[in-house]
Amino acid sequence: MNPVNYLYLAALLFTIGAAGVVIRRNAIVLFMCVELMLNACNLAFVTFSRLHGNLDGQIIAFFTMVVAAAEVVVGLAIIVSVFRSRHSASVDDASLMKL
Amino acid sequence: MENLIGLLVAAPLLGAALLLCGGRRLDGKGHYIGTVLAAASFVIGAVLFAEMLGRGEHDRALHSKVFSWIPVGGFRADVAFQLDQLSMTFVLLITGVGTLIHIYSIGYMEHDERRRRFFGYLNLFLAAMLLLVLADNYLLLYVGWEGVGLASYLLIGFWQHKPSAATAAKKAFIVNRVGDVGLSIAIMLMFTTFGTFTFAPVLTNVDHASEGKLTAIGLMLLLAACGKSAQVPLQSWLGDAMEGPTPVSALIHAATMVTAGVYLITRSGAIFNAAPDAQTAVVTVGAVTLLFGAIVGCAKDDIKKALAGSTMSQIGYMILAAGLGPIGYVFAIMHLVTHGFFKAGLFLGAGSVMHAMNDEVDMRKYGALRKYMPVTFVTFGLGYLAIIGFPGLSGFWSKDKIIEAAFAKGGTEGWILGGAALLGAAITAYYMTRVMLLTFFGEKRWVPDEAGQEPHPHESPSSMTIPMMVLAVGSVFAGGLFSLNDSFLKWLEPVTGHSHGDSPLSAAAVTGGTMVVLLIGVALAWMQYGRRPVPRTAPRGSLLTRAARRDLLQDDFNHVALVKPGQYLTRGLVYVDHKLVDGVVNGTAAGVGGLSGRLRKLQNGYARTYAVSMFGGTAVLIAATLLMRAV
Amino acid sequence: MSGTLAAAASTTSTGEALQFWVLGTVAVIGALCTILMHKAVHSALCLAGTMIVLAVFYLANGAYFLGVVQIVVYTGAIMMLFLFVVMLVGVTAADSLKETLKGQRWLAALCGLGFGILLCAGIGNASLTTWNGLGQANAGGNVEGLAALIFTKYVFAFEITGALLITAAVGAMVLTHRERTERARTQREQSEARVRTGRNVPPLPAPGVYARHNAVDIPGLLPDGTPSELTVNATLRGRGQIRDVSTDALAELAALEQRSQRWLGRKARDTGKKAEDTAEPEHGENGENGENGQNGENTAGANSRGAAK
Amino acid sequence: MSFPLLTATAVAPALGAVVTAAVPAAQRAAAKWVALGFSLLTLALAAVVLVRFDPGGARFQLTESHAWIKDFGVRYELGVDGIAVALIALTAVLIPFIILAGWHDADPLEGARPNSRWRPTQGFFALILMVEAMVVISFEATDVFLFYIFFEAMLIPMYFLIGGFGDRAGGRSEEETATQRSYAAVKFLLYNLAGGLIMLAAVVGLYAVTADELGTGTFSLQEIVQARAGGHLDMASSTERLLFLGFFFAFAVKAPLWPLHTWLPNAMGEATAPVAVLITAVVDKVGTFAMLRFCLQLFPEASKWATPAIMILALISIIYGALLAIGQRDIKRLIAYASISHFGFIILGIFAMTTQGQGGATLYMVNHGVSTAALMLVAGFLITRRGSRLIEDYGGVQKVAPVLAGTFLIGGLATLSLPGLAPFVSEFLVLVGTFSRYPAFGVIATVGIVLAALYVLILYQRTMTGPVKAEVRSMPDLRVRELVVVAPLIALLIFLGVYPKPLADIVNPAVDHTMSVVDKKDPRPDHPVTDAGWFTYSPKSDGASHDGASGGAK
Repeated sequence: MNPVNYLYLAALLFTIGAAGVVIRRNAIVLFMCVELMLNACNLAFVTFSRLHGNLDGQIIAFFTMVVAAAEVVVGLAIIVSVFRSRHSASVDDASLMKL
Repeated sequence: MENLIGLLVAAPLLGAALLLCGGRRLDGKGHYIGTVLAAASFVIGAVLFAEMLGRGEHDRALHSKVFSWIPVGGFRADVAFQLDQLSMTFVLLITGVGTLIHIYSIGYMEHDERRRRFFGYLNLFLAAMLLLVLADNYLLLYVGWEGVGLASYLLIGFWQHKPSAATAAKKAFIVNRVGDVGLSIAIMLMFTTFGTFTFAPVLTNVDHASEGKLTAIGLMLLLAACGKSAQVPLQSWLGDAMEGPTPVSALIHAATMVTAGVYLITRSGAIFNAAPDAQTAVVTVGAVTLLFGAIVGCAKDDIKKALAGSTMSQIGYMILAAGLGPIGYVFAIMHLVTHGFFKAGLFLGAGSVMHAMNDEVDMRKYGALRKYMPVTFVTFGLGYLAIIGFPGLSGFWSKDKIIEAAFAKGGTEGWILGGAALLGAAITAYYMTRVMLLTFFGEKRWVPDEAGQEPHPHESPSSMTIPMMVLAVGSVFAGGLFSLNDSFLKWLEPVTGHSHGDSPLSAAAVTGGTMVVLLIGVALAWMQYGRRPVPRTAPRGSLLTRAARRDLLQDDFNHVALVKPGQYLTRGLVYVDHKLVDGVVNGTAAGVGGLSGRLRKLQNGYARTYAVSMFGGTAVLIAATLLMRAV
Repeated sequence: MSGTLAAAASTTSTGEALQFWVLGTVAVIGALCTILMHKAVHSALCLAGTMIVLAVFYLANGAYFLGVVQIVVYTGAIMMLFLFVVMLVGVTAADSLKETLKGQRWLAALCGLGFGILLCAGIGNASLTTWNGLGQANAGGNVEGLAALIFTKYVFAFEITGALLITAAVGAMVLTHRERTERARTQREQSEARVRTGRNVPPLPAPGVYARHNAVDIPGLLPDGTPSELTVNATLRGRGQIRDVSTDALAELAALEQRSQRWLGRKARDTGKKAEDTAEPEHGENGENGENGQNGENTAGANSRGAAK
Repeated sequence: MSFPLLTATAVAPALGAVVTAAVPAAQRAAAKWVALGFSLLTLALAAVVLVRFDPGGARFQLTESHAWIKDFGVRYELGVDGIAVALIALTAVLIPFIILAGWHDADPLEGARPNSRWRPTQGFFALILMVEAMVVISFEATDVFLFYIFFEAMLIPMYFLIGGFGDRAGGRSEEETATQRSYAAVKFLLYNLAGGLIMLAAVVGLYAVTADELGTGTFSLQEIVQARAGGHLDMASSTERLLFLGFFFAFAVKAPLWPLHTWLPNAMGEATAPVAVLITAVVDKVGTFAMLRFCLQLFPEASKWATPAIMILALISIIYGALLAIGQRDIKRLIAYASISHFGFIILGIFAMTTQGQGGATLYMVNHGVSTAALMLVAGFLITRRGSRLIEDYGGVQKVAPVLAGTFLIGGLATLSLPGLAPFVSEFLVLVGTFSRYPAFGVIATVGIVLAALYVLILYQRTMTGPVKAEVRSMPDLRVRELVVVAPLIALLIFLGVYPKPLADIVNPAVDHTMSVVDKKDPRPDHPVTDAGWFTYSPKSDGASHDGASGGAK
């Protein structure tokens, strides 16, 4: 089997994650989907580092993880505070951006 | 000597500046300043005249270049004066009559609180008129040309509180402007033809130019002359111009300004000589106008309007003469001068009469004034005899010559023109007699004015009568003096040139004819107005009469043909500008606004919608990159 | 560690291939479940599964360190964080998959499809043929290699991520910290307040006790046999996870009778009717249960359906 | 490196703007005096420029040149030719009068509570000075990009002047006035921005072309002109035409050419009279000036190509503007349409491509500035007295305020270009210049003279003459301040009408140079009657007095 399949898998997961971001309303699930996308990217990175035979890809993936962790922490904190203030975790309820 | 020429213009100009900027502190003595400066100008003119007579008749022309005015590329306009016999004639006429009328106005305008301003305007007019006749190039002449137009505008509208006066002033200026277009186009044509528009080089090099060009120039000059000299078809303003104070009518609209057209044509004689078609046009205009004015003069009951009609007609004579070419130039100018005397006299007389009849102008409400104001009667009467061409008086000499010259044109054209001139003479006799009879003879037909006070006519103060006497003297003897062994002819010939046409009739025959028609005219008038009493209100009269009362429908024609369409055009354009030109812009703006209003709906505020658009956008980007790679 | 050798090769061993196809399927299913599950908890669990699979793939690709980190940090820490938040937030209307925005589904599907296809197309026409594996890169050990890179080439990025993490931690605290404005009410004050209001002056009643399982989610029965809502935790009430056992006894009795009837060989008809008659006055859901009984479902099924309500 | 005179001339008003704006809110009067002082300082500097400028000398004088944005070859290049000097002088002369005339325009309304932060008076005069600075520097700039920047930046202060300090004498309700005013301001801004953006595209295009042709892109006017003359830089005619159109569009909007004119009546109608003068007499001149300096010299071929169309548009402007002026009921809008007609004359003269035409057009810019200033400012005084802009609200003013009426009449006569007043000289030159190349156009344009007489005299008759209306009976005559504003302008009108030679001598060399760049010669008369070259003919006088101007036909 050609390792490129990992990339296809990554692409697939990424697409699924993106679709989830678009269709789910629960902010938490939405975040999970984002995590899914990030992981898909990580998989791609790792595969690339295998492709190129150096570890930079893995480093990038590593950084991605770190950033993802930070993002999750802050994001979840935001969700919690939003939930506190308006007792809802639905992203549609926060639709104040319309003119 | 040359420097004196500048002074000629400077003196009245200074007066105008002083009086108009001087403010109220000059109210007391303003009129004296004005009169003195006008007189000074006349004195200078006289001195120059004497000096000119001292020189041989072919080097009499003086030229003085004051400074270079507009030098741009090949376009050279100088402020330079040229004083030859022709200009000198005008200078003397203008300053002389002008001074007299200044004196007259001192009395006439005594009760007007804006007298200072009036004299300022008069001085301004003198300056402009002198500039007109002294200019050595057409552009400077143009300055004077419009300057007199401005002065006439200011003076016609002097009593601005009267809407009629303001309108008449505006009308005069606008109609003159139409003529000025002709003058300016003529100047442009000269510039493109000769590269200059200075009299000497242009007029001496006429033969280089093609006849077509010259005809065009001639016609344009004729248009200008029509505007300024109230010739058909631009004559409509003169009648209304009588709204101005009577001295103004006498000076500007009888003696001097309106004759500027004759000066222009005579001055440009060389061009017209080389352009026969233009000359034909000139004589046609002249002939038509002399009849037109005469007919109008017959119908008017307003004494000043009647005189205005006669002015029109007399200037028609001059234009006719000028159009005849070398045969007529001299006589045109000669008639111009004599006319200046007697017509100014007549107007001053009319003014004196109005002064006495507390500003009543309707002749039907005069009558039997001869014993109340003898001086006016005598002077007016002399002027009357002069204008109808009573043998021996000024008018006789000059008009008779013109009629002769008209016949001398030769051929059918000569007969037609001569006939017209003769007929004009007859009508002149008729309407002037009518004026005379209505005003001074018959029984009283006086009516109280609006204030309700009966008019009790009295002789005018001496400041008014003296000028009238002087002018009367002039109108009696000037013609004879000029004709005394053709002195005037000899005087002007070096400038205008002269040639005797071959007249089909002998001079005696013409004179006889003139006498006959003259008698007929007087007799007709006497039968109509002398024998039976004159009704206070004008009878309805024949169709022609009614038309003539309305200036032969000239104004109506203008109104229908020009004014109305113009108003509609402007209104339409205002609408178009607002709706169409502006509407396009505002429409675009509105369209953009609406579109953005619709696009705004996409901003529904749901994060997920934005996410979808981002998602799709990414897809599109990838597609684009792939396509780029593929291509 | 079967991936170790395979990581070097340009084409993988059949073992890895097998592993890929099996676990890849699992991962995709997990992902799909993540976005399709009703309950956030289930989504989180499915996601965790997918992540573990990915961890395995990392290992297979020779990223041992990342594999471990993936399991420890992601599956261990981050997903747990998610679960905590889910617990904290509890259930919301957001959980329903019913779409409210018009056309959102279709757009999403369209975009997703196009996106995926294009992505795959991109990968496809990217000529990825030569795979020089991580053989020498990992020669000194994967972790050492990473460490060398992190502390030399990417040291600044590394430091910055450190700063980022600290910022994030502080930010999280700031965001979630709630300033207590008034003093907390003591127990005495609370009891006094209860007395003042006069509603359930004594402490809240305890949940009902039932032999077979943890009784926290079973309302205690009032003397008239109706369950008391007060006895169950509000969160469970909100989630609708209250277990109603008030009818279980009758259901079992019916089942017992049926069996005895069958054993006695009588016709089940009338007794069944009788059972229904007996059940009639007692409770609304009785008849239903009776039918259940006829369908022969066991009590567990009934219980589970009760729970599902 | 001598004293940077041109920079100083531009910086002085800018500095003045800053200082004026910094005057504390309380000292309103002080701000006015400060502004006046700086405008006079600018006038002095402009006078120095005028003196230091040698008509016979180099094309561009007092030049300054510093690298500015090296990467794009943008240079800070200043230099003046005769045309620029004349227009700078005009600007410097007019601004003090504008400030004086607007002395009370920005005073707080009665009853308006004194607001400590918003300082309208300071802002008003600061903005005026800012406009002056930008106008001056755009007259001086010989670098296309530098010019463009200030050409556009001018809009900002103008926008606030129109929108913020409108005419209070609308004769309408307060809020309607406000809406009208903001409409006018936005219209002004949008029109000019649209033009400016298209020009920006053309500027960039010019840079690209020069970069291609010369290797290093440049914006310097002189470099480009020399390169074209030297044949190093030959644009494809299509490119040149596009660039030309881009430039010309912007200038045609600024100097309103039919059909891009509709912003002017709104702007002039709604702005206060001094600001209206600022618009039409100063700012719009930049447009016509730029046609002469940039359109013709950067793109001579394209200019010749576009000439017929532009001439026709100019003709339409002349007649159309005059006719609409006749149809107006609002004094200020009437003057605005008159200005449109006059700008038609200016553009006609520029593109007639004759010495008389272009010289006349340049003089026309100056004269029109002065004459419109005189007429508009007096009209402004009139309007502030009566509180209405509608013509029919007046009548018989001449009787109660003769001096006001007199000055108004003189301004009007200047507008209808009466001989003896400055505009006549320029208008006649334009007509002659046009006529000598395009007789038909010349004749049609001459009709404009009659129309001008119509609208001026109708205006005068309806407002000043006739029976005195009750509302104007108690109208005071011109005050000292107002006389100080009007009298010098009228004196200037008369002087330039009687003795325009000094101005013409400054302008002529520049015009000749432009003509040589465009490579056009005056058409020779059919039968020149000359002694030495038809263009130096002068009767009975040595040609020495004419050496100021070397004939375009040389």
